Amino acid sequence: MKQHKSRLSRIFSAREMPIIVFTLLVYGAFSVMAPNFNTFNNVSVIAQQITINGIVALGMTIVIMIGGMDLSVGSLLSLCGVFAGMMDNAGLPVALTVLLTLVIGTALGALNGLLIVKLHIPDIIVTLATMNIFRGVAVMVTRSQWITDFSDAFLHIGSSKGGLFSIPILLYVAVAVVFAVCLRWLPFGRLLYAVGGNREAAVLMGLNVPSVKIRVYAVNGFLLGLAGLLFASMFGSIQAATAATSLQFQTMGSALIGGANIFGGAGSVLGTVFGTILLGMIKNGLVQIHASEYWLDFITGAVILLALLVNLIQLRKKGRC
Amino acid sequence: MVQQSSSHAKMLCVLKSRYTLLIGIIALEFLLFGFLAPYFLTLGNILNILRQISEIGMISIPLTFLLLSGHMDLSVGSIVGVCGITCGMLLRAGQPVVLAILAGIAAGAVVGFINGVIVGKLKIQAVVVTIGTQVMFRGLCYIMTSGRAVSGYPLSFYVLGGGDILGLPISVLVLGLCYVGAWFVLERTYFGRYILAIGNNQNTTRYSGIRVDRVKILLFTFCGIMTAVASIFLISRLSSAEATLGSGYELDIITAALIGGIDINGGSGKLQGTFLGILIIGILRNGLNLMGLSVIYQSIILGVLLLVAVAKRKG
Amino acid sequence: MKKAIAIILAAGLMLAMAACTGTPAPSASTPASGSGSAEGQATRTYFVNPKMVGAAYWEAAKEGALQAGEDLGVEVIWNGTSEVDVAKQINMVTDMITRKVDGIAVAVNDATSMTNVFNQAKEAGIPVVTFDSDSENAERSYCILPDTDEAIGEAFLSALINQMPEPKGKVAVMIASPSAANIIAWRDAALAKIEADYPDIEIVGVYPSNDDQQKAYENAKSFIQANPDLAGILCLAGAETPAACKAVQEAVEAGQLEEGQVKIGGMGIPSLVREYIKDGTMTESVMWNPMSMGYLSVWALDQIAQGNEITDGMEVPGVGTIKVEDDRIYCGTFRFTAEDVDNYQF
Amino acid sequence: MGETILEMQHIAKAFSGVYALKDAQLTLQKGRVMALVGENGAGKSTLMRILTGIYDHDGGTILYKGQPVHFKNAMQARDAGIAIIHQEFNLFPNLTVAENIFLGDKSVQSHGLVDWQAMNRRAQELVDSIGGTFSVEEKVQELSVQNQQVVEIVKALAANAEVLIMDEPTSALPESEVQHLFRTIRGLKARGVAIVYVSHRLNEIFEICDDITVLRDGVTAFLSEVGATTQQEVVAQMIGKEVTVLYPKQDAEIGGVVFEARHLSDGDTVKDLSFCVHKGEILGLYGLVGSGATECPEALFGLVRGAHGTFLMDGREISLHSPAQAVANRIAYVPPDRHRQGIIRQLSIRFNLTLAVVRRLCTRSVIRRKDEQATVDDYIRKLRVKCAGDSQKVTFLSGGNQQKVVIAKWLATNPALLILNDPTRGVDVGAKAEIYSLISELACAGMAIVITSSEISEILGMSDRILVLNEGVVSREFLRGQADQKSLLSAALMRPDETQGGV
Repeated sequence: MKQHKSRLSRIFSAREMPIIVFTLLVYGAFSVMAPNFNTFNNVSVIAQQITINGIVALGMTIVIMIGGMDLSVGSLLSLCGVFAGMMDNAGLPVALTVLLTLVIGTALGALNGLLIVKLHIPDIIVTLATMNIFRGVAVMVTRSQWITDFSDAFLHIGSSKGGLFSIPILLYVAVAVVFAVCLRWLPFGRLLYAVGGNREAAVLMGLNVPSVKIRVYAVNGFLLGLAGLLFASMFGSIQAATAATSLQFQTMGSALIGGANIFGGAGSVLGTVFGTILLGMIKNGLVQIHASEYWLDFITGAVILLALLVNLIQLRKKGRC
Repeated sequence: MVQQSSSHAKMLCVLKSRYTLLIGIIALEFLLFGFLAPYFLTLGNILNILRQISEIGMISIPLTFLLLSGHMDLSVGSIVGVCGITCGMLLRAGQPVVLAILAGIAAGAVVGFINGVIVGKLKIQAVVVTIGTQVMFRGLCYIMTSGRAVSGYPLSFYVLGGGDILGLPISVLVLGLCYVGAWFVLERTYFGRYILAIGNNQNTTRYSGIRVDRVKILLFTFCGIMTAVASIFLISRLSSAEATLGSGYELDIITAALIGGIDINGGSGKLQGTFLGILIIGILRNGLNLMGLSVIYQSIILGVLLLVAVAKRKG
Repeated sequence: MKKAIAIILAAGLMLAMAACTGTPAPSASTPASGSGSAEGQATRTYFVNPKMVGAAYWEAAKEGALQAGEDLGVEVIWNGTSEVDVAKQINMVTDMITRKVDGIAVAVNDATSMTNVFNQAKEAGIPVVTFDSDSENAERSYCILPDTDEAIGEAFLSALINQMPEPKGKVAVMIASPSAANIIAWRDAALAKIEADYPDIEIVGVYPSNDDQQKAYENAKSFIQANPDLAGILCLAGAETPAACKAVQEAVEAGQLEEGQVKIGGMGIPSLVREYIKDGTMTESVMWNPMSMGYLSVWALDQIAQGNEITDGMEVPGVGTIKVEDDRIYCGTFRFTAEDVDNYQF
Repeated sequence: MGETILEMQHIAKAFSGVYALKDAQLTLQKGRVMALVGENGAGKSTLMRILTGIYDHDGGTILYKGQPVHFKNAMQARDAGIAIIHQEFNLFPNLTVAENIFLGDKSVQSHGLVDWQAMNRRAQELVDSIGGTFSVEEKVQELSVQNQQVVEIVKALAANAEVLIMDEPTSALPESEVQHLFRTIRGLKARGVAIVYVSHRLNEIFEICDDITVLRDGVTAFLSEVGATTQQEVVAQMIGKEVTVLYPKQDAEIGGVVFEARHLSDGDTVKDLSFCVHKGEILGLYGLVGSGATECPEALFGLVRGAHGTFLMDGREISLHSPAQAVANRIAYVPPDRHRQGIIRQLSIRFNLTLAVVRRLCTRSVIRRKDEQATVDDYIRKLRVKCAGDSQKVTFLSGGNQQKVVIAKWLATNPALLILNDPTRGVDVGAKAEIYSLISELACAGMAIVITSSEISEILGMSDRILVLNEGVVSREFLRGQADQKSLLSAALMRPDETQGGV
């Protein structure tokens, strides 16, 4: 009996609770204000819109969880998307294109991790540098051209449906579920919490923290490869210089709104998913209620701050008496 | 004998110092561009470089303070926009130049204060807060301008961005004064002590009877004010203010500070390091522009440079 | 280990710089004396500065400019900022004034910001032309534009109206940056025209993408959701049209829109809209040739340098007949459909 | 019993040419507790780090279960059955108790996934078996310090540790919990675990340990059974000379009331506390955990949000809502956690020493460097801070000298009331004595002093008057000489209403 009660109360005091409630409230508000907002079609549109940010935000969550930060996500996504597009243009079979893109993403992600670990430079500095480098390389290899004219098979990845939902949505859900399971039940997943929670203790325990870090950045790179593929395939074209330029702040926003701690040790798939949904929903909802184009950024920023405050209130309640 | 060895040690120290490395990089840039870029080594061009870095240089001062205290402000680019637009709109409306400038600075103080209160009083990490306010303040820029550039200022206003005193651009002189002043604050006043103390150990600082939250609010407000000053020089130089004014400045400045050896976790680093960092980036951009090299290479070189500068320091 | 990596990085830096200097990629290969134009006798050097580099539109303009350089036997330096940034653009132009090039062509990001810089250029005796978008009350010799802002805005609108069965219903307007002066001018012209001539058209909103491809697509998806009875989308920037087409296609596939219900008209960069214009998502689009503009900028600078007058109706090799009004040179817009879209290589 | 499980012989270790250990010996036997004592810098922690594989040793041999061993990292040592509980706990605050115990343990995984049910069940069994009363599904950050220590011990048990090293295990524990810990240690002894007990606290050592090893300057200086030696002898062996007076308390002239607190409450532990401190008086606050003895100084110094009460300084009413206000009202506070609250270790002695007073050394915000230098020189000399110069970083000082810097920082503000919260934690014996005599001198000079300590003898030895707290109120008051350990402890254990007739 006591067990049951505590489990129930644990659900209500979960770190994700405020953001979930907040998201639902915003959803309700938009439903009232815009007649076409609360429809199955619109929900699937929102879902489609958030897939790329959502996938990247999950990678960002584990990076933040181990106390890191990745400013290079947008550049790496652009680079992977460009590579994918160019390989497709070169006539490679789609399966090979996908495979190679994922490999490239993973390798470049690991490179981030390697530079951080081997040169002992803080994450934010390394990724600030690679942000510039990856973007420059992407623009350079494309000679500033749009990459377009993809094969049908390649375009199918982003547009065809499996059941009710499109492939990108299903991929996003799959990645989220895999992440949730890994973080909860995989020993490696628990290590991430440990490394982020108390790095010194992790070192003293004999954990190979550098290798954990490299692997996390590699996984992050893998997801960026996937997101890059989806980007090129969904939009049918990709331009190296402008693709996903503000992605790092958007995805960090999602993760932080979802309860991740910038110093590491906390964060959850559920929270991040809801953080992403909230941001995606606001974008969609503001268009639906015909908000002035000049108010979009302001309202988005205000909502991010508000969501952070909501999280804070809950933390305070827990922290002090 | 003893003296000799100590002078030896001193020399070793100088050689190992990161500032030697930074000055070395600058010397290398001069050498390289002196040969490769036409007109690089002319007085006009050197002044040109200084003028170009002056606004970013002004913002780099409070940002260095913030970094030293273990904080960060990712919203400075947006604050440049808000202040520049405020000032520009008043100028366009025919208000006196002095009033417009003061209003711009006041706007900077207010938005900086908002950042400071959220960070200091509500105790949310500065990075997180300023990611949010970055988007919000930029939104404010769009609301204020409705997307149209704000221009048409009185002629006297252009003196700020374009005028000279004794052959030196006014903005460069102001930048120099600001740096000297800021160095003095950091090295010689109690406020400088507080900044370092907070950056190294916030808890102990609080336990020493120092109002940490007040210092933070002051720092962010100061950041807003200096950013506003920079934005005024900027709109005077650009003769207009538009909604995207200053976007991306934050990462440029942080890159410069990191190249200059400021510890991203706070507590250690010197103001002169940031200045050298700003100079390195400014010279690089100018030199590559003069050579007519595509900016694509600029970002790659900048990235590699950042890694080299920071890696060398640790190694 | 650390040192080794640092050294490798440093070497990489040097290599990168050396590589860049070895192949001055963006500048055209020039006859005779190499890169240095400092000595009096060398060829003339012109600096052409787009709003930004990296976009297909500007790449096409670059090709035109470099072609002109080759045809006229002058050196052309093409360089721009990697994102739209007024301050950096000004820095770049100022740097080139320092370098004392023989002429400067600028696609101005902010209509007013160039005033001081152009004055500086004048003092230094360097002629300036603008292209693509003009600078207000500034010391420039000529401005090369596709057409007047009014004419362009109305041409875009007519591409949409032509496709619509009758000029009525809901129309959404998509723009790139809400702070780009020429786009705003086109928008105003198009909206004014609608108000005057097409009272049955209802504008549901103006959606800026801030030059973000992803955001353009998301916006289109969202306003289609909000307006199931949408009749048309007016796209006033190059990247908006394919985003709108993509969103409409998907909505049709999902059964939310009738096939052919939503017409898409406006600016279309042929290479980006080729597939949509061929599969019938849209039937016509309006564009001008950025190559011509690039070409004309260099050509105009060279005419000024040689002291030649530029007059209305002049024939420019590779571009055709040009229209000149006061100090504005118009290269003209064109309309294209599925038949002739393959003729355009940009 | 008595079977030798581990022998360290002639261990030597040098850091960049400087010997930390020259010839250290340590012999552990199953089911016995070995005390390892020595002044700071004597090499205790280096020896323990070698034993647990964190450092490599330059010379000597380690025999474990009769076999020579050479651990390359902490993981190897732990797998072999040697566990250590650091002074600063190595727990993951964001994980549950069960996870902390079994992190990375393959025995609670099935098919490569964590089996939460099995893990929680086994963890709860282990916690229950040594008398823990908390749920293993709680996050460690929500546990009290003593329960966190229990988690550390359970961690060692779960790893089947046969050798358990406890580094200053009581430094974070209040006196009552110490007995609890000792019960746990006795339980471990009965299981045949060999324990190394590293501590400065001789009372505890003489209570719980069987044998004692004294390290001095990297050499094992003294080996004995505890029963065969005395505290005096051990202290003498540690510092190499006889110490006669450990608590050099002089009688100071006690004057009028300097500070008075009425109805102090922090909204939590401290309920309703009223007391006053006189000029030249050292007032000891003593109480078990949760009694408010350590919380009371924090509330006085404005560190606790929601604390309230009436405070009078020299008869004038003052408010104390923040440390800044407290400092402005001439109150100084030496906190218990030196590293996190007392010093800024990356910065110089000068910086630290003038941090609280620097604003007063300014003319129009600019520091008067001559005055600053004079202040720094003055206090370094007065407090006999051993350092290479005032620009030396504090991190390079010994614990005792670091603490002197903290005290100097406060003396520089010329306080009327000095609050010392556990001022000698982690300070070696020699420096302790110096700090005690300093406190005594300050009282003689007329300063009002409040002292709390987790060491009962410190309170007894230093105080002119002792207030014993229980459940947030004063349960009894003793004058100097009236109390001994037993009466103090029993007063601390007794409920306030039972002692109403007291004093």
